Amino acid sequence: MKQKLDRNTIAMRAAKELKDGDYANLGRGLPSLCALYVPYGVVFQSENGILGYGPLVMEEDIEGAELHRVDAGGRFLTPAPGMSFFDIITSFTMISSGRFITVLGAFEVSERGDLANWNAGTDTLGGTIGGGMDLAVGAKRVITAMEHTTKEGKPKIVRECTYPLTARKCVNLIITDLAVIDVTLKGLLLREVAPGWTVKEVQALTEPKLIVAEDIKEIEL
Amino acid sequence: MKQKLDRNTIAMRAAKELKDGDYANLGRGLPSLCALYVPYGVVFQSENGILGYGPLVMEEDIEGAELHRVDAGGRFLTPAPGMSFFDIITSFTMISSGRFITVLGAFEVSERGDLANWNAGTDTLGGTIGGGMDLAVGAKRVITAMEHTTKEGKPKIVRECTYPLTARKCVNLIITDLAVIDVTLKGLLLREVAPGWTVKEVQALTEPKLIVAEDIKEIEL
Amino acid sequence: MVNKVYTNFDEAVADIPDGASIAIESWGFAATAQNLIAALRRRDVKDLTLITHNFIPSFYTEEEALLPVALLPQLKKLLAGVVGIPQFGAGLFIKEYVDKGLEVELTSHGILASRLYAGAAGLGGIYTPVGIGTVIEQGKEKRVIDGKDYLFEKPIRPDYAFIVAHKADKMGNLVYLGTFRADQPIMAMAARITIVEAEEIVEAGNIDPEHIVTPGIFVDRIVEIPEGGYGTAQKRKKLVYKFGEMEILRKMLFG
Amino acid sequence: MVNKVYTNFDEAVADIPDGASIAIESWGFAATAQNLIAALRRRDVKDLTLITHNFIPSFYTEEEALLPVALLPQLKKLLAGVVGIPQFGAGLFIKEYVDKGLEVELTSHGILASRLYAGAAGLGGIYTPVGIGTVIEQGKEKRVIDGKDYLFEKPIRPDYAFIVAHKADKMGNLVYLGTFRADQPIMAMAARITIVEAEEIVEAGNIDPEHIVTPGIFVDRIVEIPEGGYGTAQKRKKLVYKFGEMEILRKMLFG
Repeated sequence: MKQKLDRNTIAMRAAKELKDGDYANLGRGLPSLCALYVPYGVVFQSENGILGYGPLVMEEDIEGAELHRVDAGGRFLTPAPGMSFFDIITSFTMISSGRFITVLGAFEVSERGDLANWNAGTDTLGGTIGGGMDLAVGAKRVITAMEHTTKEGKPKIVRECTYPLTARKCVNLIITDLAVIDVTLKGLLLREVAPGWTVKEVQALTEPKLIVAEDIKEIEL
Repeated sequence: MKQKLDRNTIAMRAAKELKDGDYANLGRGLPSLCALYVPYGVVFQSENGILGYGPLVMEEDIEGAELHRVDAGGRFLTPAPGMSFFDIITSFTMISSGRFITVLGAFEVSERGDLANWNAGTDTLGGTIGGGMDLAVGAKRVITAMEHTTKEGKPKIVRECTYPLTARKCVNLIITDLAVIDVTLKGLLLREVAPGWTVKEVQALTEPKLIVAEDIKEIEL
Repeated sequence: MVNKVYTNFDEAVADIPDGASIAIESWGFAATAQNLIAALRRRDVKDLTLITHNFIPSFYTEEEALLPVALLPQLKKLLAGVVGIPQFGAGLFIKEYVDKGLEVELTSHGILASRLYAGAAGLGGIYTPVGIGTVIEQGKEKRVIDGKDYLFEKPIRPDYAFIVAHKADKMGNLVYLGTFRADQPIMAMAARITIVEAEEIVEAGNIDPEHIVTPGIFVDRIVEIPEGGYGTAQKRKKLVYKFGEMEILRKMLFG
Repeated sequence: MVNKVYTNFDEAVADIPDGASIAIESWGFAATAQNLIAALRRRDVKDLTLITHNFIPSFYTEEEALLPVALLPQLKKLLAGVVGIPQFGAGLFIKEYVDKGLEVELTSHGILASRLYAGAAGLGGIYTPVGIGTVIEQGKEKRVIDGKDYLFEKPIRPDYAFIVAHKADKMGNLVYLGTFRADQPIMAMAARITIVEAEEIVEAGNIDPEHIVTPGIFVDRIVEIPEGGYGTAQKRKKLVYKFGEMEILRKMLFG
C-alpha cells in the first residue's frame, strides 16, 4: 500500500532519534508531536525558560493549566520531577552549548543542509524568527521533520533555498513523509524510504540528486 | 593642632559621601573601614556575589562565622534582611550598571583621575587585579580613600601615574589624610584641608597644581 | 531605607519621556507587566522604542489582558524576535503602523538575550554566529574568528524595563513565577530604570537570600497589583479558560 | 534516566587528558571543589590550563584543605584575576613554576565573567571597556565604538568545570551555598564537561524548580562528598577556627 506517512508517523520516526538521557527542543507543529513517542528519559526544554517538564496539558485537563507554566508556543505544560525554571540567558546558553538535539519544521532544506523554516516569504511586515536560528546554529544535531513536498507537489528538499534562511549548513537529518535522508559532506544520502515507495519515486520529488545508501531500507518505526 | 587624619578618620570622611539608599562596594583595607561610619540604609555589595549583608563578623564572634558567607577578601559577613546571593554574571553586571559608588584604595591618582591601585610595581609574577578595574570603569562614582603621600613623603597624587594603571580617568573624588579633592575637567579642585593645614602645605605634598575652591573649608566629619 | 514602593502605576511611569526605550517581557500569553502597560497607555507619550521577545496580536478585550501590542500606536520602533503569528495573518496587524513609519527590527531570541547581556555588562558589542546567511546580517559587520563566521551586534541598554514579579520585597528583591521569569531578569539588569508590578510586596528578609532571582539593586520602583488588576491569579485562570472557548486557539494550544 | 552519579572522585576525573583546560572556583578560602582537585592530583596528568578567579597560596595542610594552588605542578597555563596575596609575598609563590615555563595570563574578574559568558553563549568575542590603558590591553585589538574605547576579548570554553554544590539531584540540578555560588554557575554553563561534588545528592523533584540555580543539562557527573571529605560543614568550621589562630590572617580577616 503506497501512502505517504501521516504527521504522527513522521513524528514517530523522528522520535526514534531520541534516546534516554538526550536533551531535546522540539519546534512547533509537527516536531512537537515527537514528544508523544520518545522513550522514557528524554528531557525537553522550551526556550522561554523551562527544562524537564511533563506532557502537555490536554484540553480536558484545562483546569490544571497555568499561564505561568507554558512552552514558547504558549502551550500549557505539566510539571515533572527534576524540572527547572530559568531565565533566557541560561536558556540560550543551553541552546548554544551543543547539548541539544532539536527537531524542527522546514519550508525548505538545501542539499548542503541550509534550513529555511521561519518565513514562507509572504510575511514581509513581521516574521517569526524566535529561537529557531539559535537552535539551528547551537544544537549538536538538527533534525527536520516535514512533508517531502508542498501541497502542490513541489520539492521542499532543494538545491538552493528560495525562502529566507534560518541558518546555513545546519541540518543533519531530514525526516519526511517519504524518506529519511542524511545530510553528508558528499551530499544527501537516502537511507530509508516509506513503505511502497521506490528510490526513483522519491528522487522524482526531490530537487537535488540523492546518493542511495548501500543498506537502504524501508522506514521502520 | 596639625596632624594628618588617621585611617579611621579618612574612612569617616569618605563615609559622608554615602547616604541612605546608596549602593556601595568598598575596596580592601582603608576603604573597608567606611562601613563602620555610613548612615543606615547604605547597601553593600561584594563582587563574589552578595548584596545587602550586615556588619563583618568580629573575631570574638568567630563561632558565628561561616566559610560560605564571605566577602571578596575572605572576611566573614553577618546576614541582614534583604540580603541576596548571586553568581558573578549578576555581580559584574551590577558593577558595570553604574549603580554603585565605590571607595577604593590607591597607590597613585593622576590629575586626570587615572587610578593605579592594583600593583605597586613590585609584583611581576602575579598580581591582584581582581574586580578593581571593573569597579573603576563601571561605578557611577569612584572615590579614593588614601594617604596623601607615601611613607617616604612622596606625593601619591601625581601628574602621571608610574605604577600599573587600574583605569584611566575614573576617579571622581580623592579623600586623603590631608585633603578632599574633586577631579574636574579643569583639573584637581581642592575643597577641604585637614585641620591646621594650609593650602600651601597641601600643595607642596601634591605633584599637580591644585585649583583652590572658592568655598574651601576644613574637613568636617 | 529609600522607599521604592509606589502606590499607583500612573505615578510609577509618570516620568517616561517621548522617545524612551522600554523592555517588556512577552513570552506566551500575558506574561507581561500589563498594569504598567495600561498606565503608559493612559499617557500621551509617543515615539517609544519597544524591546520584546514576542510581539503578537491580542485575543482579549482590553479588560481581560494587555499585551505589549497595546502600545502599538505609541511606538516609533519595535525590536523583537517574533512579530505576528502565521496562523493569524502574520505581520499584517502592524501594517497600518509600518505604513505610517513604524520601524521594525527583527532579531533572534538568543541574539536579543546576548545583546541585553552586553548592555547589562557594559560591553561595546559582541560577535554572534547566529544570523549568518540570514536577513539578520543585513548591514552588519561580518568577521571570521578562528575560522568561523560571526556578526557584530550592538548592546541593548533600555531606558526602562517593565517587570511583573510574583513577589517583591521592599528593597526590590524579586522572585518570579514559573516561565514568567524568562527575559525579565536580564531586562531588569540591562535597563537604566526598572519598574516592577508585583503580585505581593513583602518586608525585606521575607525572601530567602538563596532564592532571590533579581537582586534589589536592579529595581527602582515597585507597585503592588491591586485586586482586580491585570495578572492576578484569578485573571490568569480566566484567560486560560478563554483559550478553551476559541476554536483556532484550542487547536494551537491543545491540538 | 541516564546515571550521572559516580561513586568516587577518581572515576569522575579519570578521562581528563594532558593539556585539558579546567575551570575551578576559588573565591575566598576553600570555596572550591577540593575533592576533585585531590583526585586530579592523584593522577599524573599534566600541561593543564587552569581558569580561576583567584589563585592564592594556601594556609592549610593538605589534609585540611586543597585550593587550586595544589595543581600548580600540573599546570602549563594559568588564567586568573588574582595571583598571590600582597601581604604574603604576592606572586613569589609561583616563581619556581614561571621559571620552568608556566604561562600566566592576568585578567579582571569582570572580564573573566564576560569571557565565560561568551564561551557559554557561543559568541566569537566581546568588546569590553575594562582594561583599556592597562596591562590587560597588551597585544589585544582596540576599537572605538560610539566614541568609547573597547578591547576585544575571546570567549573561554573550558574542557572541564569542577563544581562544588550544596545539593544536587540525580538529574544534575544544583543549588549552592551562599557565596560559594560565585563563578560556579557560569563555569558549569561554559564547560564542555561539568563534574560536580555535592554535599548531598537527592532524588529528582526534591529541589523546588524555582530554586534550582544550575539546571541539570549542564552537569555531566556528580559525586557525593563522603563523611571526612573536603568541604563538609565540619571541615569548613575547622578552617574558620584556624583563621583565628594565625596572627596575620586574623589581622586580614578581622582587623
